[in-house]
Amino acid sequence: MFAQFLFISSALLTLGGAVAVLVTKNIMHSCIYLLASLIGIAGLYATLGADFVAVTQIMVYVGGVVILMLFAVMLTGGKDFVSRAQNLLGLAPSMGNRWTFSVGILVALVFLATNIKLILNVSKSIPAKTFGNEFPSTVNQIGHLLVKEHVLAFELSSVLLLGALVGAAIIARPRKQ
Amino acid sequence: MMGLASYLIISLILFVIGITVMIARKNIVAILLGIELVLNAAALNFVAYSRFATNNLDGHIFSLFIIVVAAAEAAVGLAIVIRFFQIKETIHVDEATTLRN
Amino acid sequence: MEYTVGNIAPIFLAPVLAFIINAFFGRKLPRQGDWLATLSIFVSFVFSARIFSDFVFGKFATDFFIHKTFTWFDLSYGTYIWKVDMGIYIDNMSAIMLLMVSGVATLIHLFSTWYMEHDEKHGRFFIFLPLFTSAMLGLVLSDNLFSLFIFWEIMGFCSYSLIGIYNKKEKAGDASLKAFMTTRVGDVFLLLGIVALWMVIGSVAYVDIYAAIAEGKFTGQAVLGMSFATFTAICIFLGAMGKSAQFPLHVWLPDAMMGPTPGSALIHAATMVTAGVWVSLRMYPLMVLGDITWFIAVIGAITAFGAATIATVQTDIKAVLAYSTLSQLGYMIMGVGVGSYNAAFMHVITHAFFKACLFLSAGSIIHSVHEQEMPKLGGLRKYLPYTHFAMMACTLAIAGIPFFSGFVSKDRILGDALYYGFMAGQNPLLAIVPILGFAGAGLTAFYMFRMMFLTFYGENRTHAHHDDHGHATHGLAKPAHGHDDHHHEIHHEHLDLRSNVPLLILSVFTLGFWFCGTVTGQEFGKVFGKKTEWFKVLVEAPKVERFVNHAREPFGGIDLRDKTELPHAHYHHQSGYAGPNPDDHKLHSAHTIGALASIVIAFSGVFLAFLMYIQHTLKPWATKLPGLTTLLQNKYYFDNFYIDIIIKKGLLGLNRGLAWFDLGVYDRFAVDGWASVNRVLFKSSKWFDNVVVDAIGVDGTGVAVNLFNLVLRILQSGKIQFYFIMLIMVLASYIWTVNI
Amino acid sequence: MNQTVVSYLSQYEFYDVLLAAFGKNEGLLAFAIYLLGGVIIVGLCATIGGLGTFAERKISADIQQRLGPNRVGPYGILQFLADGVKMMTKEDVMPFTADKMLFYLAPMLALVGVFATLAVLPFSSGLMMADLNVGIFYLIAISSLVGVSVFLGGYASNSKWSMLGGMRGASQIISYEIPVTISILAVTLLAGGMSFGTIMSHQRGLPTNWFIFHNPFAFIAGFVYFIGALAETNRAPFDLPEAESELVSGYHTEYTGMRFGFFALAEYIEVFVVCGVGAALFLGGSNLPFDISFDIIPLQLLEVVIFMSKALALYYVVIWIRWTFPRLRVDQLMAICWKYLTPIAIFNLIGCAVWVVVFNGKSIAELIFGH
Repeated sequence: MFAQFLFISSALLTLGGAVAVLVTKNIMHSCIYLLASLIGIAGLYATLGADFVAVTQIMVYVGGVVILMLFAVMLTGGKDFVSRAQNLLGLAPSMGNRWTFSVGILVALVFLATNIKLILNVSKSIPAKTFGNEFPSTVNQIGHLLVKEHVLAFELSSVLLLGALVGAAIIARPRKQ
Repeated sequence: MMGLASYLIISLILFVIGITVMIARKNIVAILLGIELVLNAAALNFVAYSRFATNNLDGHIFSLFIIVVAAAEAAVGLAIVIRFFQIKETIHVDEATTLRN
Repeated sequence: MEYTVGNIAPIFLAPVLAFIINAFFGRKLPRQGDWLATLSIFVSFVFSARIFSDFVFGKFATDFFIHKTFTWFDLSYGTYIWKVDMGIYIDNMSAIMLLMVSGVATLIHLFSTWYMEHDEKHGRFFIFLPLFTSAMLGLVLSDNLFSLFIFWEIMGFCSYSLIGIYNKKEKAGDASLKAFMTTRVGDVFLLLGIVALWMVIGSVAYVDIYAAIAEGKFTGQAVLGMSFATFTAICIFLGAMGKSAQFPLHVWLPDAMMGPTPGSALIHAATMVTAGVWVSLRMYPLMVLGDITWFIAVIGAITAFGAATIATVQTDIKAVLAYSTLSQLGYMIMGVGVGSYNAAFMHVITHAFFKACLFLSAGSIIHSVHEQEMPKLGGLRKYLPYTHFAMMACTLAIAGIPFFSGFVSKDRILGDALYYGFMAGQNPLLAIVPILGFAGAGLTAFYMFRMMFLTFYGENRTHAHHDDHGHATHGLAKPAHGHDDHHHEIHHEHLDLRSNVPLLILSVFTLGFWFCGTVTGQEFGKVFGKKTEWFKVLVEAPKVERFVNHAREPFGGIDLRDKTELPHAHYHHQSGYAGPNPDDHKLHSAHTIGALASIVIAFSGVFLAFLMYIQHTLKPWATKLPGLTTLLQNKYYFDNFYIDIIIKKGLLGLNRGLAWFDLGVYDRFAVDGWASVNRVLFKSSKWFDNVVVDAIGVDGTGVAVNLFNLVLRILQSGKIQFYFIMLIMVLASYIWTVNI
Repeated sequence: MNQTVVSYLSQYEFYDVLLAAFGKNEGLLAFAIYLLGGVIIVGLCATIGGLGTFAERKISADIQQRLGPNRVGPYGILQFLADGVKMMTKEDVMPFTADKMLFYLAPMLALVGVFATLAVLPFSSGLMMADLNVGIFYLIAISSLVGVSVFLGGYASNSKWSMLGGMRGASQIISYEIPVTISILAVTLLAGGMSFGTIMSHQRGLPTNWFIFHNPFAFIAGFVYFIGALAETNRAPFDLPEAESELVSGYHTEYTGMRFGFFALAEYIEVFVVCGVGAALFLGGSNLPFDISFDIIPLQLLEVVIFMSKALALYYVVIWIRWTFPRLRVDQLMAICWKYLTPIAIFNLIGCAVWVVVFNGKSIAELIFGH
């Protein structure tokens, strides 16, 4: 009962946050709704028994990415920019208008349709397993996997992070004229 | 109720919403928000498959790497956004068409 | 220790490095880099000394040699072989020559740092001096005629630059051009000879040429009615004539004194002119095979005598030295011709020392007195004691006074010439060779002592002339004080170590026993024993047979030959006259007679000069024979002949004919006719261009591109969201079409 | 499986009685126990936070040779209650141009972030709400909500002071998370696990078994953690986000009434939490200095007292530091974090790893006394 409660509340938080990200007109609010959605996903991880992944999700996204997003919004002013560039559908405000939403939803529906076809096949082919209450600790196993089987990816990701660190610092540095 | 299909559907809806955000918004930061949604949908799929389809934790590893890549992507992407804003004084995506400066 | 690139190449590369640094950064260096040039030559000297000590002091057998090669470029494919090797070839002769060149050049550089110190061309002079030296060292190190030719040409260029270094003076420019063009005549023949050798042998390395001679590859091939060996030998010898200034290509050398005196010293003593003798010695087996030794001997004898006669009437101190160089080079070439291989090479070495010393002394005089006309000098013995000492030692050496080096080497040549002319059973007409040789030796003694007496003895005449004699050899500005102070100026010799030490060091090597170990240089009067006859033991004509199966080794390889094996015993005469037979008893008597005769002749020459210029009991013969004097002062009218007859009448007329052909025939018919043909072609092609290419091709393409552009402009909008929509659509359609 | 308060209580007989009272519905009973525990802990901690303000004022008065609050109650001990009542009764003012939603949300997020950390705080070996596998990691992660709330509070007020304070706070909290996390990783390495239970069980016994005395690197790591924790909770000398001499009151300049109270409360509770974590990680936590073979509820209460005393001692140090050291500049703050604390923390982590490998995980005391 507790697990189901957690699952339903997390799913609602996730999807509700995502929909709010989609529909709200304020970029700042969008970021906060994204935060809600990401915490919901962490909850979903928890229902899947992925405790380490769930906490990492909170750690990285809440502690890092979302604050970074908020910073970016604030450093760019958060205004509603209107492009002067040529556009087939007229001037588009930065948070979108009827036309952009129509195109987006149309494309999304096409993709949704194709993927539903996929999911139907998948859920038929994979037998439903019983959902036990057993949640073995994943920390040790993930630790072993990271330094044994996936050590190359682990090292590569550290190189990637270093590159992103240096690259971001270099790109965002104000250049002398 | 809490089977594989429900997770897949949640992730699919999240993915589709992410795509819609990426297409409908013209604000680059908002597009980055959509990208985060899409990446999280994919990571959720990995963990769900790892729970329901296999006995090992490789899916967890994959979603961890997705989180790492998403963090790196957010850092570099937002650095680019800020630099772009310094030059063009806008973050409208339609202005970013020249591939230079 | 094995010989590798690392301990041979610095001999050549150190001066090259100095040249490069001085050429690009010389102006920024302190003292414009002269210390760098001197140091680099000294480095060469140190490395050369090591090689010399290994070769001479018995580490190797007397016929051992180092030969290392690398492939310079390789254009061969299949069976067609076209490969050029470069390499290093060092034998006893090279080792001695390297030490001489680098040692003398070091001293000349040292002297130059003093001599050129306040000169405006100081920096430029020290750019070319190390390059000149390095080219000579490279030439000596070369293992083939091709790289020899490269260094040969570098030396030609450097001599051009050094002679004409005072480029503001017209005479200097003319002299440099003359030197360059005259040696060029010889160089053409040398290149011709090299190419001819290449055609026959397929290689120009010395060892391959020797092997080809031994294998008889030259037999039966004829060019222009003479055998192939004769043809190539003559070509190479003509090149040597140009470089070593032999009659009739000698005209450039006397004018080469227009450069700074140390540069003249380097050209005359150590480097350039000895290159011709060097290549003659290296190609000696070919000369013998081609049977042109008589020609060489005659050319050398004529040069030796003719130059000596001209030198007797010259008044410029440097001109006397220049003609004496010509004369001595004639002796060397004569030595090659009469088969006196060893003595000819010894004369190269001894001459290098005393001639360098003479030129440096002359430079010292000129730098101190600012005067080089001998009638305006005199009595300098008091003022320049060190210079007087050095110059007197060298004069004794060049005059062939016993116990001095010139006596040793020259009298061996003369003895061999005597044998060659009268006793070897040659053509009787060749008796002219020893006659001219001995006459030239007497004249040498005469004119050298004339120079000494006029310069250092008698009363001082320098302050008697207040006319503007200028600073003929100096590019430097006049000193701050006037001409009246000249006799004050020479009261004190410059006690600069850099000017006097090289002179004194060089004058030490004018003693004969350094080279022969005997007092007289002949078989009698031997005091130091056989062992010190190192020169005679080490230097001998190449024995071609031992090169037949010689396997060359690459750089970095280790020489596996037995270095202490005894030399091959015998040397077969090919044909022609290949030197005196050492067992011939006539040879000994010839040498004895020659030595005694030359002593008598030399002393009589000295005595004549003494009577004429010290005692004044004899009037200088110049006043008695005005016609002969005029002839000699005009240098036998050679310059006039070349300029008036050959260049003005022959070459200019030919040029006029060629110009007429160019304008009248080639220009009118070929160029203009082709142009009118082109006009017709142009008109038709214009029509084609306008109608077909432009209208249909270019404009049509433009229209087509415009059409495509309309489509592409929509697709390539640069809007990333549009691309993303396309991506999603393609992905969706892919998923939809693939049945999972 | 992890230990929770429910699984701890289930070993006693009265649990069955309670189970019967809830109609054999284990889930409902667990929910009730969690609810009760939560209410107790939140209430306790809120009280501690309130007492924190009182302690702060008293100790500062002591340091500055003043009397401090002394009117309400004995020694003025009820001053915090009076302050609370005052705050609750004040008018809730919101700036006209503020972002309404975010303005309301920010103090809530702060409280949520802080209270969520209490779930894993190990008050005793049995009476902790949940002993997660990833306990300490969870604590670090969830407390970063406070950073978001600081930032949002600064942004939503639409005031330049608040904005500057919020940006300073967010960057400071993000930056100092790194040395704190790495120094905690060193402890994790020594303990071999991230749950508080594992960590505490390794420090059982005399103070020589505490991790801060385990090896020199852990000793340094303890100090790095403490400095970083000070900065993460915006305490002096790192209180730049609310620097009253520069920014009036930083990110909560525009907040009044109970919303300001929420921020203040969250801050004081967070200070208590980081002190508690420091006590648990480095100072042996709630372990008794002697081994006991039996387990009874009063003993657990003794453990709670030990834990509290350690945490509150650290709390005293925090307040002491606040009234001793002057405030840093922004560049000094970042320089300390990135140039000193982070390299030192990484060095400590490597040092601990090498220590574990070389000495087989033994502490200095074990090496000397040879257990």
